[in-house]
Amino acid sequence: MNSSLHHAGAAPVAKICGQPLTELPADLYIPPDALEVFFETFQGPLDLLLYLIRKHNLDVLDIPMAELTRQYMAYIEMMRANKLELAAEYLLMAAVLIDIKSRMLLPAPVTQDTDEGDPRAEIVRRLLEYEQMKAAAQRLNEMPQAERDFQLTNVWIEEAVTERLPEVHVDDLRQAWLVLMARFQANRRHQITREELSVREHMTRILRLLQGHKFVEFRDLFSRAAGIAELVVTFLALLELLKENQVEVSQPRTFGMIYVRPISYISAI
Amino acid sequence: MSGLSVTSPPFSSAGSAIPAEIKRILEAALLTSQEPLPLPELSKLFHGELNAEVLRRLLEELRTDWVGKGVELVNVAGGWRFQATAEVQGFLERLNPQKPPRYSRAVLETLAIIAYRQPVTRGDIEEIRGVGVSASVLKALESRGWIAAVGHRDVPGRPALYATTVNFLNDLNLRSLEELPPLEELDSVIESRGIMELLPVPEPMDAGVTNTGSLLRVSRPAEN
Amino acid sequence: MSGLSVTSPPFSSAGSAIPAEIKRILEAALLTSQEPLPLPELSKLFHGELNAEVLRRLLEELRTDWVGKGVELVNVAGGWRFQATAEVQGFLERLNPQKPPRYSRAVLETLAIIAYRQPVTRGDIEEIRGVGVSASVLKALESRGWIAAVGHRDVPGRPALYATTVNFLNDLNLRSLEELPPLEELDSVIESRGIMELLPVPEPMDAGVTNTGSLLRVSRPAEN
Repeated sequence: MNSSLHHAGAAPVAKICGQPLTELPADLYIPPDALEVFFETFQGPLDLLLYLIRKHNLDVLDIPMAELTRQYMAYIEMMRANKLELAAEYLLMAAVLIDIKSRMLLPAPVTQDTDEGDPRAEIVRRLLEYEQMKAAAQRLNEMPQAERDFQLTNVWIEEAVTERLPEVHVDDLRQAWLVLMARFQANRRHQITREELSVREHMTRILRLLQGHKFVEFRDLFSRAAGIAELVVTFLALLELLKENQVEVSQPRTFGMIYVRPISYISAI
Repeated sequence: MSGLSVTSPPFSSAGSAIPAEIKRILEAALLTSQEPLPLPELSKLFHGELNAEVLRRLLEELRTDWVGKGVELVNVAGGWRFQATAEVQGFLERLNPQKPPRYSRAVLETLAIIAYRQPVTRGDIEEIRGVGVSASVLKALESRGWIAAVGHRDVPGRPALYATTVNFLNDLNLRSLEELPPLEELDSVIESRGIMELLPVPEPMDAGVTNTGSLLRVSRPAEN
Repeated sequence: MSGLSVTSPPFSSAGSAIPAEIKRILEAALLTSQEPLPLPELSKLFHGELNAEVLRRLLEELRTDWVGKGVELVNVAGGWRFQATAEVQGFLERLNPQKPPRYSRAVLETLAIIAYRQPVTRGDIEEIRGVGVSASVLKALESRGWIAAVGHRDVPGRPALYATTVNFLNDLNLRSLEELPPLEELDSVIESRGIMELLPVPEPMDAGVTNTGSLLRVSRPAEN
């Protein structure tokens, strides 16, 4: 510890910046305009401290606090002298430095192990961690980045060359039907009769079977694999078609073949 | 000339540039560009040291190189660009399934009527819907292969009778029409709540919103 | 189902799919995609009928096919993608001479802290940097899609916890955070760097001169 500490040691925090500035940093002859620019290059007090440590070739693991504090305060004072606005962090750091410095002036605690009691430990840790992140930031920035350092492929793709067809789910049909029923009933006060769907289905099947034929043999309308229920439904469908005048059924001879003819075919002739 | 030295051998002098190298650069530029690149733009890649003639020939070669791939080099109004071929298009669309369009309510209702009441004539459909059915509605369903005329009703005018097709069943994942939601259930849904509730508001003719809304209503258990 | 019928022969059944066809489709998908495509996504191209094993093998083949071209197939955190090689970068930059904006040191340091210490709050970042972190810094990284709030720390004020995204890894050509350059050991941090390199004087330091320098180094092929 040298003599320059002598008056600073007892300086209350409030007086930090009133601390006499013994010398301007010799290397820092910068016109005031440039000073601000220069100062802005620092990301904060930690950054400034790292700069000072390096510039004065100080050992970060054994920081001469008096020297560092003096350097730091010189910059702060310069900023103030030039009426440049100073972020609060800088003032706070000044307080921290002076606090450390003053604690180092106190006689070492008699009983404690020396290392852990070093008042600089925390600031050193922070400086190192920040330096580590600075280095990491720089290396991240050096890594190739998409768009900046390499381009991604971007081949044109024609939108919707193939027309996309609407999809319909049975629920859509159910819903549509529901709405229809509701509307129908509201409008007509007329009951839509419930009907076995399967009869309708078989009516369609029979009509389709008949399509393009002059006639179809009655028994060909019934699938051989069909169960009784289906046979009945098919028969009902046939009766329904007869009733609706869709088909004509004939049996030229008693107990002979029965023919089913589509009316549409007949009348189309 | 100095600019060319950014990368190594091929362009140390323009004369000695190897066509394969040029093509490689053209290819990379065209594959990465957001826009079609016209010749003057492409020539910037080589600081204008290649004339249009040479460039065009190399582009043609490149086009040939890519024949048979899923991506092709084409010359459109704005210049040259790579684009996916029509052939792979169908596959690529599987990656970004845009929301499929929806049928209008007219189409859905018509389809429902045909599905549940088949075979029906257009007149039947109109009667149930209470409004006219435009030819385009039936056309849409026919060209989709979901309905077909299966005969004619023997009344004046001999109107076509429509029914659903096997295709319809396949596309809706049904094995038979009997797998459609049964009507009884629907009736009970209607009875269990006010009819008015089910009636959609005036109708924004596209299927979407009202359906979704009322679909939700349907799926709510009928407690009262 | 109907989807398969979009295009014709090769995939009528999965078994009969020809590897060359699959590769052609993979290639087209990867060349047209804006984002890296992970295996599950790629398998959608074939309706999931190809297992990951097969896909991976074909992708490796495809990667080999492209070796020596101006565009390469790479595998990053988000999946597979094509990108221009560093070698052609110098040429491609001639088409777009404006340099993309560079990030300030504040942004880069914030990014580094989030990348290496995630998840962190804004307070954590400020503590390490020793200065306040403006909202615009976080905004810049968020809008680039490199960081995202992933939760809240359970302390008064419930500050957001930030972490890097898959997008960040993709854009840096990484497959996982483990591929980030390792942090320098704390005690070697300062000694390992020359003093001169670290002197910021007296240029407007915003993005950092050293950084610009290193960018050039990256894109220029190592000739010596």
